[in-house]
Amino acid sequence: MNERTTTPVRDTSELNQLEERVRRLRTDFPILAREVRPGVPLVYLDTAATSLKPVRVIEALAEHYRQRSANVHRGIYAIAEEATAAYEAAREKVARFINARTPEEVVFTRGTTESINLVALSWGRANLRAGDEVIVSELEHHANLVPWQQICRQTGATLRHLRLTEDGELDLDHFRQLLSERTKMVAVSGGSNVLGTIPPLHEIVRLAHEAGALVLVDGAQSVPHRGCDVQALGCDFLAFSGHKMCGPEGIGVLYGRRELLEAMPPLYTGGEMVKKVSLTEARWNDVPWKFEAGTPPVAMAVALGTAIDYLSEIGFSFIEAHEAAITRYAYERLQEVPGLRIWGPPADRRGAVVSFSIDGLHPHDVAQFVDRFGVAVRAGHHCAQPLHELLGLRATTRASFYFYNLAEEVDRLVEALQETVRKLVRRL
Amino acid sequence: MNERTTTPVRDTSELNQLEERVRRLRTDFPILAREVRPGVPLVYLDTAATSLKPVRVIEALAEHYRQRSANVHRGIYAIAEEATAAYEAAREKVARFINARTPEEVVFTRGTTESINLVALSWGRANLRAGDEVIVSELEHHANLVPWQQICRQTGATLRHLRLTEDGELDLDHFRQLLSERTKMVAVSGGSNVLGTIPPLHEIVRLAHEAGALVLVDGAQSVPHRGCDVQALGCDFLAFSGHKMCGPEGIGVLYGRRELLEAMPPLYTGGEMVKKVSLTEARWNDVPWKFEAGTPPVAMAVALGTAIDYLSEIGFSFIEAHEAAITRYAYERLQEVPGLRIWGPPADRRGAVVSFSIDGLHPHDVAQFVDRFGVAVRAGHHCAQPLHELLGLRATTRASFYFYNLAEEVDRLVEALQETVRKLVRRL
Amino acid sequence: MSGFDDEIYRDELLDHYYSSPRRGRLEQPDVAFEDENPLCGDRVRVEVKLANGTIEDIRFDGDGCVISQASASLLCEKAVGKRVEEVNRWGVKEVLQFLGIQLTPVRLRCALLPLKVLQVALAIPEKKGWSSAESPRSDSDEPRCAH
Amino acid sequence: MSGFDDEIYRDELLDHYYSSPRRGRLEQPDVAFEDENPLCGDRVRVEVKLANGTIEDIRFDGDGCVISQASASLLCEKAVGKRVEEVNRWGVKEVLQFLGIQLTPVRLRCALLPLKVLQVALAIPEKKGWSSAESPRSDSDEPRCAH
Ligand SMILES: Cc1ncc(COP(=O)(O)O)c(C=O)c1O
Ligand SMILES: Cc1ncc(COP(=O)(O)O)c(C=O)c1O
Repeated sequence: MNERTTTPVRDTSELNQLEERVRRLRTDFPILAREVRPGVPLVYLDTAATSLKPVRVIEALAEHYRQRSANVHRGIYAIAEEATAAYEAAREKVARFINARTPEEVVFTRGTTESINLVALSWGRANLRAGDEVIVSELEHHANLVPWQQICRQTGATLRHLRLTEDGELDLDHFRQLLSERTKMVAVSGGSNVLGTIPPLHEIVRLAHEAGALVLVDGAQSVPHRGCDVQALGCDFLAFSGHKMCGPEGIGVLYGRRELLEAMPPLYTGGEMVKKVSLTEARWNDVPWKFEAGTPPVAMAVALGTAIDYLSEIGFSFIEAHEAAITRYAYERLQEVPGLRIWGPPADRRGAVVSFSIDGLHPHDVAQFVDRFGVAVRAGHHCAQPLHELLGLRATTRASFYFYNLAEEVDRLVEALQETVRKLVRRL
Repeated sequence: MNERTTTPVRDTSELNQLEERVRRLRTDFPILAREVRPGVPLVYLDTAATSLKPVRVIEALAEHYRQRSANVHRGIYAIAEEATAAYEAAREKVARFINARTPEEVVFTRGTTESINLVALSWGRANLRAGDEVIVSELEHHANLVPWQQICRQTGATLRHLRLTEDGELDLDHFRQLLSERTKMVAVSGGSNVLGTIPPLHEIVRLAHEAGALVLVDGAQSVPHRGCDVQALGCDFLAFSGHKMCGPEGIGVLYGRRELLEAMPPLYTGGEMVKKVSLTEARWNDVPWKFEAGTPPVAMAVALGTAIDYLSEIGFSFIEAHEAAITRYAYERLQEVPGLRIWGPPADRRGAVVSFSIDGLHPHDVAQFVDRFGVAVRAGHHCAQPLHELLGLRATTRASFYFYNLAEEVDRLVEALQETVRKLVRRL
Repeated sequence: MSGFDDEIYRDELLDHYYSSPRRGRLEQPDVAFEDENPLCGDRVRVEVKLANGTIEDIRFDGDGCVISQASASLLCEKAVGKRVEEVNRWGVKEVLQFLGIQLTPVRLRCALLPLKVLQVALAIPEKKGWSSAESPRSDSDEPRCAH
Repeated sequence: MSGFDDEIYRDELLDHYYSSPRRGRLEQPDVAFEDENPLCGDRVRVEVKLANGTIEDIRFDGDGCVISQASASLLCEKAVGKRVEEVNRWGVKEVLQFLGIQLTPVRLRCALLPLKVLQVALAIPEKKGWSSAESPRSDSDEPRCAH
């Protein structure tokens, strides 16, 4: 795969313009006032792992427990009614946010991983047979790979791997070759958490549907940055996590087309997901509750709703413009670091993620050394080992951005990396 | 099953003594300062559904996101190390709280329901065969019944039902008859969420182990009120939820003996739970992480740790003494309500739960009517339909208590019920 | 005491609950249906006699809370003499209007059960009263997870 | 810059990382083992020559971060000439002492890998160098989920 080494002319005027708003938005995040160690402010460049939380979301969580801590669905007294209404209002908010046809198409889960597992284990076990094929791309996060390996193994279906181009993009020619009437499911990421690749989802959905296959989009890295209109896209399933989009942990979403959800057996069983239970059998509740056994994370769903309001107020047009600008800036400035190579597509065709390696340095040492400067980047395979094998690497260092990052934070990263190279690399 | 109608002499001096402390503890709960409607304070008698949250727990949640919102396990920078340390420290706290041998025996889940499903689906699928038997009692919550129905159906094993005595207690003679070398699992509640029954767990574990069966304890209603020493009890699995013990939703625990957890295949797969992944296969991580695919609910685990600290400071000896006293008081006073029948064991052999029916009234109407007085009780089958069928009822009204309830709240309930009867019951 | 739901238990609704003129069975109903609200056990059965697309006679039976039973009684009162198409258009608005009260979502389920039962009854072929146990369901593909 | 982990990358450890006298292979090791830290890809192989329960010679090989490789190098230096029972008793305390630094839990895993590898090597029968791929594992009962 190509690493990038060209250094185009840098134009930061657009970024400067956007940063006025970024500075205002930063005051919403209590953690940004924090020093990592005395005198060292936090430079948070790890949004791809989890985003920071604005005070509104933190307060929504706390206020829920201060005001209407009650279990949902069955309570007739006032605060239980309020909790139920708040929980279902959060579901409606999510439905509007992704433009689902009805709130019933929105299942609350713990996160992307649970959402994908639910589809693999429930839809997969009911629908996959020997001879069937599931296609995943080579850049998938383990969450969108291992569940498919497992269900293919259990059902006798075959897992096919969609190749990447030299630029780290999905090879659509190969995709056309892979697709056949045997293809039952195409599970693909809306954005790579390593390379920043943004797959052409519309084209993928079109081709897959032509072949009669369903499409699951792993939206963990795309929904927080560009949203998703499930009707316009036409995908069959969409999975994403609250914690990567200003929401809390413990809450995520599985969107599924209603007919598909209705035909799927539940995985977890117990309270709330049943209509009627006798000692020997049970009848399931309607979707989406059929998939929500037990006490759901009510406060977390409510706080996710608040996060969606917050993102909607900022607007994806601003978020996308700013991310494009800061990613381009980072992409260019990082090349000033001796021996640094960036992996993946060029700056103008990637999300707000830049993974790189530095000659002679292990990513662990890089991450640990720049932490001295308060710079938080991630080192490892980012739960995408097969992709790293493909790159011929065990690990990379990753910087990722959101609407709260400033160009001067990129500058701090670059300075910290230069210092790392000066101190640690011994030219032999 | 017997309803109780005797009215012994009432002695509230012990309760009065304890209430001084209860009044101090009540100031820890912001929601208790709330009025349900103008002029109507909240009388919260629905802890069995979910407990109220003390300010310390709410703050722990909020403070986590203000100070160390970061993903766990892989981060090398400061706040990620802090988040990882806090998450694993919460696990250690849970392990000490239930006296597990090591923190590795503590798996974090979403709650009791997920914990039990994990055992049924993972242990069950790997270990149950046609001819094997699983025993559950007739009073189980759907969470400890339906998963066993499902896995028995899938594996061909047989589900046996342990009968109740007239008093709503487990019939140990019947248990001895049911147990045989075919019995592989006994899944039993540590406390009934309807009848208040407290099964003799030590005896059950002893008998089950003699027969060579494992024991899973559904601790949703027992751990919050009496704790659990898993080594002293000797149970093989224990499941409980954070939200019923002053913690937030979205977090629960599966304790399992290490050898058992190690031999169990994971259910959800994806990030964090693997050691090594290639395009075609994966190797699992060690326990407990093998069962924790994806980003875990870090803040919720931390807040559960805070809840455990809070409960430990109060002390179970106080909690048990107070609950016994207020339950006895409620049990006696409720009998002043015309036509009211309490279901389950006598007052001195039950947990802090009192379910009742009132002649001529539907529980829904009861709950809705007493809500006018700010009294929050639950109406329905409380996710125990088979038990209600046994009682010959579709639903009951339930009042449940915790260390923050006062005798005067019981008085308010009784007055509200008397008013309900006056207004709604028409003697024909 | 707040005024929030004072009216819910006003005398008129209690009259319908305790002694509805519409409670009972028909000799030879053209269509009938019965269902329950599994969350609380409210149960309602509706029997209808039809004549030229009009509801000629109607009765309900069942048990449950005041809301569900009073709603069933009022629904029968309003439905008699109406055309089937009209009744099929009724929804939340009409039910709340009949009851004359506001309801929170949980109790709304109780109030809506009778209308749901009636509309299913009107949709099924005449002279073939289904109970919910026999009606086709799509909510489970586990063959043994029947009603 | 804080003093929190200043020493981690001090010259002595970088010396061990870049040019350890113990890096390499033995001609005919009595025992050998290799494993990796899957979370980060640190990989360490240790080869040992034994004589009467004493570590006569020892070498390591592998790649990874400064901590894992320096830890391997220092471990080899300290282990040579020691009795097997003694080395088997070493734990976190000793490793941190050899390194002369404090570590947070995530980096501790890197530091402990070499000791873990050495202790497994010492536990396996002589002359039968297992790689981790061949070693018996209990962490999966999915037959195809091999290394
Ligand atoms: C006895 C019992 N078991 C299991 C559960 C399920 O707990 P959760 O909803 O937190 O999963 C409950 C709570 O409703 C319960 O009372
Ligand atoms: C592309 C992608 N998919 C899936 C996931 C898993 O998300 P979660 O850990 O919230 O379940 C992540 C995040 O780590 C991701 O980046």
